[in-house]
Amino acid sequence: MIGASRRGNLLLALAGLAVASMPLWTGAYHMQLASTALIAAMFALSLQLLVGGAGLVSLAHAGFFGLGAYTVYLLGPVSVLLSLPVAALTAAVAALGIGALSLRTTGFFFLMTTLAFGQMLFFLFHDTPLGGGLDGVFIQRPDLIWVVSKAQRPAVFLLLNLAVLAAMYAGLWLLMRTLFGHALLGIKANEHRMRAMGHDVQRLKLAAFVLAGALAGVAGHMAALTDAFVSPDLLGWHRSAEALLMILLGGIGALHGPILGAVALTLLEEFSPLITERQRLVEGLVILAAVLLLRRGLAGIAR
Amino acid sequence: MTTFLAQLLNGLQYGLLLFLIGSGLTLIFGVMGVINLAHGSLFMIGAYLAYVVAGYTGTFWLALPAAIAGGLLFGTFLEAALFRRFRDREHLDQVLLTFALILIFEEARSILIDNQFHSVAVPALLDFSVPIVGGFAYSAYRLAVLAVCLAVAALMLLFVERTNIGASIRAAAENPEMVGLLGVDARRIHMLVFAAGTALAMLAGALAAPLQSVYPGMGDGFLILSFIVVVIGGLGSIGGAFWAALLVGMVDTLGKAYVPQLAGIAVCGMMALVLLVRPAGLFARG
Amino acid sequence: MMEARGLSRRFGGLLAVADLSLTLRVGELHAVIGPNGAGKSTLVNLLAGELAPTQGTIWLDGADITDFSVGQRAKAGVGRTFQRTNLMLNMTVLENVRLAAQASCGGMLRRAARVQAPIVAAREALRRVGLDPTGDALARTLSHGQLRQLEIAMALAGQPRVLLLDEPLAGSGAEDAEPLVALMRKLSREHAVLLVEHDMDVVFAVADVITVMVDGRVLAHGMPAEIRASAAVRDAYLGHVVA
Amino acid sequence: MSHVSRRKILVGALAAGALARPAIAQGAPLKIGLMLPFSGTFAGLGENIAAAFELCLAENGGKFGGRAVTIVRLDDESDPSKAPANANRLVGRDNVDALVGTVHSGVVMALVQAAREKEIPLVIPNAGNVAATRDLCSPSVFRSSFSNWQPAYGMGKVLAAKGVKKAAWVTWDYAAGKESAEGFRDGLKSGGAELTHVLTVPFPETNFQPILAQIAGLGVEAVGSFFAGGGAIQFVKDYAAAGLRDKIPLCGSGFLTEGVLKPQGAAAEGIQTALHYGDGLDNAKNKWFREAFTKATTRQADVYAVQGYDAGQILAAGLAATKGDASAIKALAAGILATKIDSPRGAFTLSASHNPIQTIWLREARNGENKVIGPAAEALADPGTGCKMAV
Repeated sequence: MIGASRRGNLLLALAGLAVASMPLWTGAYHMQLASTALIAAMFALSLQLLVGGAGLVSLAHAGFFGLGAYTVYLLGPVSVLLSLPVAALTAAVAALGIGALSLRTTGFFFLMTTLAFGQMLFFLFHDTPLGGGLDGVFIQRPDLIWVVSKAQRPAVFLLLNLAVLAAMYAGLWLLMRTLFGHALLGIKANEHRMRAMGHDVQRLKLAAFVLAGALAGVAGHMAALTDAFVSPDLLGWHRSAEALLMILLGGIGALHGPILGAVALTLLEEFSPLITERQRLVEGLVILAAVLLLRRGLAGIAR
Repeated sequence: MTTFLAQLLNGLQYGLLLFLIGSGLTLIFGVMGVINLAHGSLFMIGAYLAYVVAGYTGTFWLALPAAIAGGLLFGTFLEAALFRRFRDREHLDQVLLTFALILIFEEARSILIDNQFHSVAVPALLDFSVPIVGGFAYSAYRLAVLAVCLAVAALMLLFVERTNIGASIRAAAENPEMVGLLGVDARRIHMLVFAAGTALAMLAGALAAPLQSVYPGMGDGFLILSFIVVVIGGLGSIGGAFWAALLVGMVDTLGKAYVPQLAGIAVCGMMALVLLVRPAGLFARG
Repeated sequence: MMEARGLSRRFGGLLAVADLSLTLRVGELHAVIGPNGAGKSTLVNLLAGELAPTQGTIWLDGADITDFSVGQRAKAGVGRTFQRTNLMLNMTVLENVRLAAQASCGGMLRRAARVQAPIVAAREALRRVGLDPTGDALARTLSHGQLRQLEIAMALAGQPRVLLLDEPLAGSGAEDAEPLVALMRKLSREHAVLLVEHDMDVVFAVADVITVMVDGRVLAHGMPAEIRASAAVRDAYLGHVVA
Repeated sequence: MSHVSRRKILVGALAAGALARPAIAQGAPLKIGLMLPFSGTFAGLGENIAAAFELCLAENGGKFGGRAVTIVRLDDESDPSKAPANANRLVGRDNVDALVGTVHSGVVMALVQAAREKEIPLVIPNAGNVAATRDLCSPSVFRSSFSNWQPAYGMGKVLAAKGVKKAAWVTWDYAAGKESAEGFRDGLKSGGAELTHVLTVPFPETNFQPILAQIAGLGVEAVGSFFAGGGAIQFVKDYAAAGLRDKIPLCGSGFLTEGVLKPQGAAAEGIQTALHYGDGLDNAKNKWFREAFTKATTRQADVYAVQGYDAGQILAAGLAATKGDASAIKALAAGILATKIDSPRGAFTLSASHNPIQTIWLREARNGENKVIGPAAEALADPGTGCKMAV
């Protein structure tokens, strides 16, 4: 998996600037829509560390996203400086437990076990009173560092989400250039050989799994903050599959692929109702097209 | 105590239904190496087929052969048109392609039938109850489902253990590369396994239709449970799937009866435990 | 020095390796030959740790490593090549070897381009096997012979004392074989080398010691000349090939 | 009345983009957003509510408070996770002046949230979660239906009056089920009886066997339940098949037998339920309404249609008081509270917490109809606990 080229990074930065300037030229609704896309991008990007980075296809990822989101609800209104690290940590701890168990398996078994574990987290919030019930709950937004008025809120959250996404992308871009990042790519290319050469494949994969889980927790935290609403559906495996779709749509081989994929899918969900009410059909056909035709994703077209 | 006995019977009946779904899934995984997330949707399609056939002909009895025949046909079609091509794809592609199938099946159901809950009447012949323990009665149809599931399970085990084709399927499930070596036509085996797996899932759906009504997304819960059955039973093992299905059915039923809020978690937790002790599955050979 | 005593491995009803003992010494190239299905590959996998022995013990420099995993053995100084090319084909040649050299690195969060040790080791390994030390080419663009050299370079990059070469010439033509033979001679001076090979000309040209396996057992063991002279070996195996 | 298709509205909204601002000018039409399920399990309910609401609007000549009304429909798919975004579409993008919605009790919270934040009026035409007219009550939120507490309270009261001492409640494990359990408990308590067990099934599971096996051994004299739609069909049938029907009478909130009697068949015969509406309720308004609804839609009116129609009446009353200004919340609320709503269920007023004070009828399933036997609880108001407006 490679990050965007110098020119690609420049284009990404320009796109970021355009999003950052949205408060100057657009209304609350479109800023909220942009926030939705940015959060989807964070979520897909965190999963890309596993899929594009280590070749691990996990269906438990939405569970970590939802854990991060529910952390905001469970903590109550505390400072974002507290809720953000706690959300990341909660998701990381869950990922450590689930990863340690499911990484004992490979291939299909890994898929199936992550699916079951993800659903276990889903049931935790769907069936027990822990998370306020299956219909979801509205939450009091934690304080930011300063008091935000209702009118400022969409713009402030837009910029906040943009900053978090940018930090996440930059962090992963650097990470994939470290010895750790290279080792992950080696595992993706040939796990057996990496093990034979003396790499501690299990620990490397677990580290990636935990880090990806923590980042998904951060994305979930931002979602809860932005929407002021959490529901068990956030943890369902369909959400994991959607993130996988964003990755595939954007390009498996590129670090910035999930960002493109998330934006594309968010726009599709917003505008496809203009053409047809049959949302699932649209999404299904987009997946078929993406898998069968668009092998290198949107990032591949751009290159 | 009598209540507990009744719960064991419930668990047995639920587990046997799970076996019909899980056994097809485990064979498809084992033999073809394809992950099929749409397997739960096949269960739903079977249930809706039963609803349509029973409604159209006025007799539920036609729904069962229709589900089996429809399942064989539909399975053959899916294998030839799609799954054959999915085999050499990466997991990510398989996950997404079968996820797309779920969406498309659901939308097709919405277009062809509707989005409503429908109840399917129990066939008149079996529309009575048999008292069993402690003032608790069991509907005759439910007992009949139990018997049918047991019969199917026995037939499957006989087929897989005693016939030549069964032997090749077992060999293929244990070692997919063996099929070519044995001189068996791998494509025929794949088609057979996929068609049979589809037919089993759709038969399960048809049998379940009078028991739990038909409704959108009714296969979702079964998908997760049958995945757990495959993991616990060991990939590609029919016998393993049988015991695992009974275990899962039992735990799920007792969970729902005594700790309803933790039933879903309990089943997943049991799988975690199995993975901890025997990563290849509790009932896997060797 | 690597030593195996009483090594057995059973697959179901089949005894693939039966009560086998051998010793690999630095400076000595130990070849294992035998007909197909004799258990040679199983032996390599037992020594490398891919398979656990049903019975027997393996020592490396006096330490019992029988329970070591593949990775632990690699770190302890056991390098191996694979019969079928087993590389990261979409990466560059240097990247392949560097990843091999990196296995023993700590400080995983350092920028890969700034950590010199594995790069230096990788270039050195490439030079030793006779490949271009810049290693810029993608692995998948190499010729078959170059891929075999790359296999060996990756095994070397881990700084092993024991080198297990599993049919390093598999699929090579005569023109590929010659540099590899020279390379093996060179390697055996600094490492304890185990060579599994079908090409008898090569084996007799490079081996210091030869073990002949048939049906998982040692049929004969000795210097090349002794093996060549052994009537038992000739009857059981060499006869078909040489004649 | 102008009925614009959703698609056209969407296109319009997109073209106007963020530049559109609410048109408060008196001449401009009033935009009312109908966020209801038009697909999914509850689609039929959403259609009936919308049709009855439009019937009410047509009855008023397409105008509320003297202003022409434009309706914007939005399908909420009964999906709570999409609810905040969907509510935002109506409020933020389409800039509606008032909201009507919805069926699902999880989805409605997003509307309550939006109505509270943006201070625009919301009428809830079905969802009965108590919070909307208790802790989260708001000057701008009204309900034309019921609180989950109300029908179950009526049922409990009736049982206690009959001499039942111990009863159990069976429900899906979600807010509506648990809230109705509380109503049942309070109703039983009002007559000195006790709710001894609450059994839950994960939503939307329809494998009721584990629960049914429990019931036989509980030692209760009656079982009340809250299920709706397909779950209700299956539960009533399974209850009979398990041999429990003749041993422990089954009763419940009216939804247990509402609109599902035909598929339930003989299994439902004799089941008593309590609801704020019933078939054959004998009053002139009901008679007129049922005819008018059937004429407009070719469908039979049901409790959902009544709730949709009354949602229209409530909005009409409020907007009449403000001459069509939906943003004058205080005057609007005062106008609504002062009006007696002439509903097909019987006239009712809204309580201080904006929930109907209404008669809960006891009905019995007989020959495919929920025959009204008589009032279970008259002029019953939700306690409104925690609502600051109620003090």
